[in-house]
Amino acid sequence: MANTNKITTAQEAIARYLKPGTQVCTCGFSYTRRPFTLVREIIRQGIGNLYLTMNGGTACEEALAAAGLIKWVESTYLGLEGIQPVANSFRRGIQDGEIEIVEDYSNYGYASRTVAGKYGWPFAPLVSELGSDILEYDVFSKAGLRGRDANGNWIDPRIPPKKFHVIDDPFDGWGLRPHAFEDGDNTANQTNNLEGARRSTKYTGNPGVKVVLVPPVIPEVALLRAQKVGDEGTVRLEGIFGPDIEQAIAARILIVECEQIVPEEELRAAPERNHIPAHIVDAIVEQPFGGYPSAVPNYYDYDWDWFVNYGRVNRRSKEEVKAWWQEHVVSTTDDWEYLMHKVGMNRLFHLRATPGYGYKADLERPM
Amino acid sequence: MANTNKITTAQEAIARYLKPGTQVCTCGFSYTRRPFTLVREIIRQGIGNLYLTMNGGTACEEALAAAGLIKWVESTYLGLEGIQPVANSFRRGIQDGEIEIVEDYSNYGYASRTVAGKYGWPFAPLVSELGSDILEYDVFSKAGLRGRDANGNWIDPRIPPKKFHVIDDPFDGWGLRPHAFEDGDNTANQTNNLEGARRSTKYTGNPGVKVVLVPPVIPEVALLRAQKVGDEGTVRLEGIFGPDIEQAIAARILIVECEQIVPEEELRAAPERNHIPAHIVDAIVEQPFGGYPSAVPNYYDYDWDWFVNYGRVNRRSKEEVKAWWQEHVVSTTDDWEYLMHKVGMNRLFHLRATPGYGYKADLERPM
Amino acid sequence: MAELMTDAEYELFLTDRGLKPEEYTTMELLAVATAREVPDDSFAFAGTGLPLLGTMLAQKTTAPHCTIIMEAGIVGPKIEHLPISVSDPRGCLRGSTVSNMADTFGTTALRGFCTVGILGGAECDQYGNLNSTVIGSYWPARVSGTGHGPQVRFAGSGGANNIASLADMLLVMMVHEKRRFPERVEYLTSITGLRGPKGETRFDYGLTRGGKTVVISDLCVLRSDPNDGILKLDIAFPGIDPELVKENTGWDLDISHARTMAPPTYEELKVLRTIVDPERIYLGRKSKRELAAEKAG
Amino acid sequence: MAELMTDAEYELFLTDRGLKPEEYTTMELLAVATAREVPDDSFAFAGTGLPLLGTMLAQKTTAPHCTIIMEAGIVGPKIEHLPISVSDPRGCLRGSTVSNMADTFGTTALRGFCTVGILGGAECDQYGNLNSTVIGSYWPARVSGTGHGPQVRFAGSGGANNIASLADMLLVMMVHEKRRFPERVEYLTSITGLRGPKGETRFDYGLTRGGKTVVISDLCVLRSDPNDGILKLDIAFPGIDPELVKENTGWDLDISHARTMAPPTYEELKVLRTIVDPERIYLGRKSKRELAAEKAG
Repeated sequence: MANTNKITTAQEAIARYLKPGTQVCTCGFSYTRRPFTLVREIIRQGIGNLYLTMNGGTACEEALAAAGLIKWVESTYLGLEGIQPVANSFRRGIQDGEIEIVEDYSNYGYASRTVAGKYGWPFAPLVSELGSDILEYDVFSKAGLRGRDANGNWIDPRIPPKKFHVIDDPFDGWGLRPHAFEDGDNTANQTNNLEGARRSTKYTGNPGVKVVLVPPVIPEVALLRAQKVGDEGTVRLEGIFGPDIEQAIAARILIVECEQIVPEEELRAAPERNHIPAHIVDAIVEQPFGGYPSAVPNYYDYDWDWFVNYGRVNRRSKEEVKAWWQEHVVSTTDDWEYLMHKVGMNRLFHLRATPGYGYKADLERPM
Repeated sequence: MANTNKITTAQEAIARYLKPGTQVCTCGFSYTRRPFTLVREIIRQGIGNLYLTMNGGTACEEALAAAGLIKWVESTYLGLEGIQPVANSFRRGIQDGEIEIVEDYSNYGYASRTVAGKYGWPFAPLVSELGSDILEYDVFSKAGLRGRDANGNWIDPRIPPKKFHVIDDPFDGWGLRPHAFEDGDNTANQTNNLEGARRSTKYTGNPGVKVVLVPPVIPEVALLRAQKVGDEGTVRLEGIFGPDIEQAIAARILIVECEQIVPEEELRAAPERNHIPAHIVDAIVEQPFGGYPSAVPNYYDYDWDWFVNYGRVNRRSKEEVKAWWQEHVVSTTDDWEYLMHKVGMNRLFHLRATPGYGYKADLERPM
Repeated sequence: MAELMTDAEYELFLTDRGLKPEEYTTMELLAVATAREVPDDSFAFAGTGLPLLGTMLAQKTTAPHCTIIMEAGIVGPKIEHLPISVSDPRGCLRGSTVSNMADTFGTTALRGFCTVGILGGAECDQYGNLNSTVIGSYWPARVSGTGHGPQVRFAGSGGANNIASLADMLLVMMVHEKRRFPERVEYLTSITGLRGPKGETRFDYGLTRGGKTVVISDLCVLRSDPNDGILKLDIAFPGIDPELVKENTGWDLDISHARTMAPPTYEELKVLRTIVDPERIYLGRKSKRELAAEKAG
Repeated sequence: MAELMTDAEYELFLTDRGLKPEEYTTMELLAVATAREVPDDSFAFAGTGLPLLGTMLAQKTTAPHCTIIMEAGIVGPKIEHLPISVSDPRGCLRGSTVSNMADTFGTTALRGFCTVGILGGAECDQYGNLNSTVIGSYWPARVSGTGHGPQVRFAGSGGANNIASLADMLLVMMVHEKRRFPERVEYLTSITGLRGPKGETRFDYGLTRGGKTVVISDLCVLRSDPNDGILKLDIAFPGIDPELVKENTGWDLDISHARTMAPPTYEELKVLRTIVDPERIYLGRKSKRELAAEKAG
């Protein structure tokens, strides 16, 4: 979109771009740089039946599950990782059927799909998932949601016609490492059974090196948190990128929340350090501390205590967990109110990153 | 390789890793960040019969051609671009047959090959080159250099068994933009004839969306110039990347020349700004100003006068051009001598970049 | 780029350089003709030289929302000094992002942002297809059977093939000579228009977008006919007789609907001269036709 | 990481925390057993928790040239504070590069740098194949025909499938219970060893590397037999009777070649406690077996 008038509020951005059932990609990864301002706004507005897609779902997605807003999910991991690992609302939603569909990928499979999405490719090649049940179960297909209808239109244009497609490498494994240099390859690979793999007849019925082609991820809307965004939309990320550069660029609509909107000139002084060009961004929301309780490298750490506490909250009944989110988020009018009154300035400032570390080096982490 | 003892000289690095006939990838792009210290050292050592591979050959490659050191070349462009565009030594070498083989790709085709090389993929998908003669002429194949010999070994393990392989997209163009979102795609594409392309029967004989699979680029040795390299090998580039991150990582051996070797800690303070991990690098050569006469962003500009002058030199006879390189490079013992005595400190310092620009803002550029 | 100078300053600028406000060189004319074809809001893939001159002029006149893309990986730069290479650090200045070629053609063009591409070529055929690779047998010495390579080797595709493949609309800059406008190019580096014995289009070969071609030569503007894909004379440059164009074209050029170009305006020339190429790196050059005329004369 | 403290300082450290130099918890034992399996010069793909504890311990003892890879895109960090997530900024500290997951599995692993992977799982079968996805029918409600989803939904593959696919050698961390060691996993999230009715190996399914599996449970170390691919008891932990291991395993476990583990050394425990996890984030936890025993008792 043209590089003007993208600056808005979370309320307006969510109301404008999300409808019940929208396919939403929540960016960031695990405990880092999650778009919590936008996710909390979805919960406030109660936009439901969402089709979530992301490379690893953690606290953002657990929150949406607890609020009962997810219908379909396409992911690789649904949990809370290190501190209290079980995403109970998610697990319960899947088990009791409130979440209708879970389509499973591996992290690499999904990451390959985002690479294809970024580059505009029809697919990306994957040398993984072979032999596993990830390639055996295809939920969208069983649900009749893949492919074309009687009129030749996509049944659901958001869903690729196939989960994957295996071919025999037309280059016969020539490109794989270790590679057949005349005097060997100096990679760290200590094993090589390419010859064995060349004889494989699975999937294609013919002997050959198997390559799994995976379709791109093309989300309707992606929600991204960044440290700084230029006033025309140029995005620069600090710390690990997660899947964000790829999936944000692949999306049709990209909403970016950030610690600070800065003049484009600041970021454009070193364009090689920017990650998403301005024209890809549709809406910019400034909300300092809005990534809380996740970590935003160089700004603030994750709130260990929040996660420990939430690991207790989410063992309660469905209604109690939902009530907790109502009380903590839905009762607030916006994220400033949430951050100031439900979290508190003291706690937020306490989490600020230690210079030279990117996180709070002396954060206490009791269980 | 282990992160120790990589620091060496251009003499030692070239002598150790290049033999007559080695496949060499010259990194950098056009007028920017070319590995001239290493290329001049190849010319000094006179290592010939080289198999050059790169995404666009300009002054480095013209120099090697003028010195008569190139036998095969795999590239996308062979010229000198803006100032005096014809790479005469290259052109003459191809025309008179001294350069035996030129295998042509497009920039995007080659770039896709480097992406595959970086990711370790067996191939990358390309939606380009279709309909052109780039897909019609395959020189390595006509020369009998592709595929396997009677014993089942690669005839030349550096050459992929096929130049390309076209398949019908198993996802039927689902991933291409503009994409069939329910209410349209907001890309800048104003044309869309995906339906026409779906009916194409070229290459595969079947109607379908054509995708050109291209094999990776896996050079035996890559030569890269960087601004700064950590003492264990971590590489950070400034300014445009060119094809370097991909092809440098894809190579078996990577030699990096740089303006300055710095303590790893300096670069590791912001690892997301680094581009090549230490373990990929085999040799590090420090040579300030060694990218001359190309531009090294934030350090110095290209030497316009060198290119204007060379545009006159290379119109002379083959022997005269070769003699010019002898006099300017081969007569020097190393690049310090070349830079100090053939170029001169005044000229080098005159080219230093203007802060805030990355190049010399007031460089005079008379024809 | 610098602020536009006052008319009084411009007068001095012209006097210093021996230029006149109402006279223009061939290079200036070509830059103006190119600029007029660049749509506003476009993502313009511009090579260095005339393509970039034209695009920068358009951005400063009729296409202020045009985003410049340079194929080495540059998106949306705010250029102050004319780049002479697609990787010139001048082209990166205050870009939104700069990265690499896989991004230019993938993340930008294939992902959906490639409205116009601007290319040159050694040969251009009646369908706008381009040869920038070779004349006189393609095969290099190892396989040519002659012991030598082609008669003339040009630079090769570079990104030309890809820009031609992916752009909605293509502008082609050419020197207008009969040998450069053959019915068929000798080597098809970049497919743009129709082609082939059965009238196959680019879509028949699997390309999914584009097909509109405009050729800007040093004599005229040719435009592809949407019906048969053949380039027809649309606009003759001031003082150029359509018959001259026809004589210098290798196919039977339709000149029946030719218009005459409105000369470059005062404003266009002023922007071009004072902001786009004040060093006259390209504007000061003579066209190949002029050089040939000098040599002959 | 911090410098190693003196023995006198270590004594104080232990006293402060109520620890003894010669006693160790199950978590400490497991971290030591894991560390002993990490080769030097390896590129180790370590998840958070015990895998990372073990890898960091190895790096500080027997595998000083081990490069830690964390799947969110981290290469070669110099960690000072134990990360609790694969994207924890603590894991990025002084990395050589940090980028993204496509790079972890592509640019690092597939490109040729993945010697050892360290994973956990809900189920591990006799071939070392892992289930970390689901128990009790896979299908979710929309297609299950029952109106509800699976009996127990776990987190899913994450990067486990990919690490198992690409690593030369795989270390698997398990709680040793019969239900967790079935003959066949219910859902095959990560293929590691042999499989299938015709004895197909991972290579028969197209994987090109790997195949060596070591399972570290809270009772012992199992190792895959290169001949039949089946996990056999290699090392029982101090005080663990091989028969107990067999009883807690869902297949007919070969315990005939069992050795006994040498207990953690003073030095291993010192490094683990004072440098790797001084906060005792993981070392202070009880193992699932211990928690279950507490609950039962």
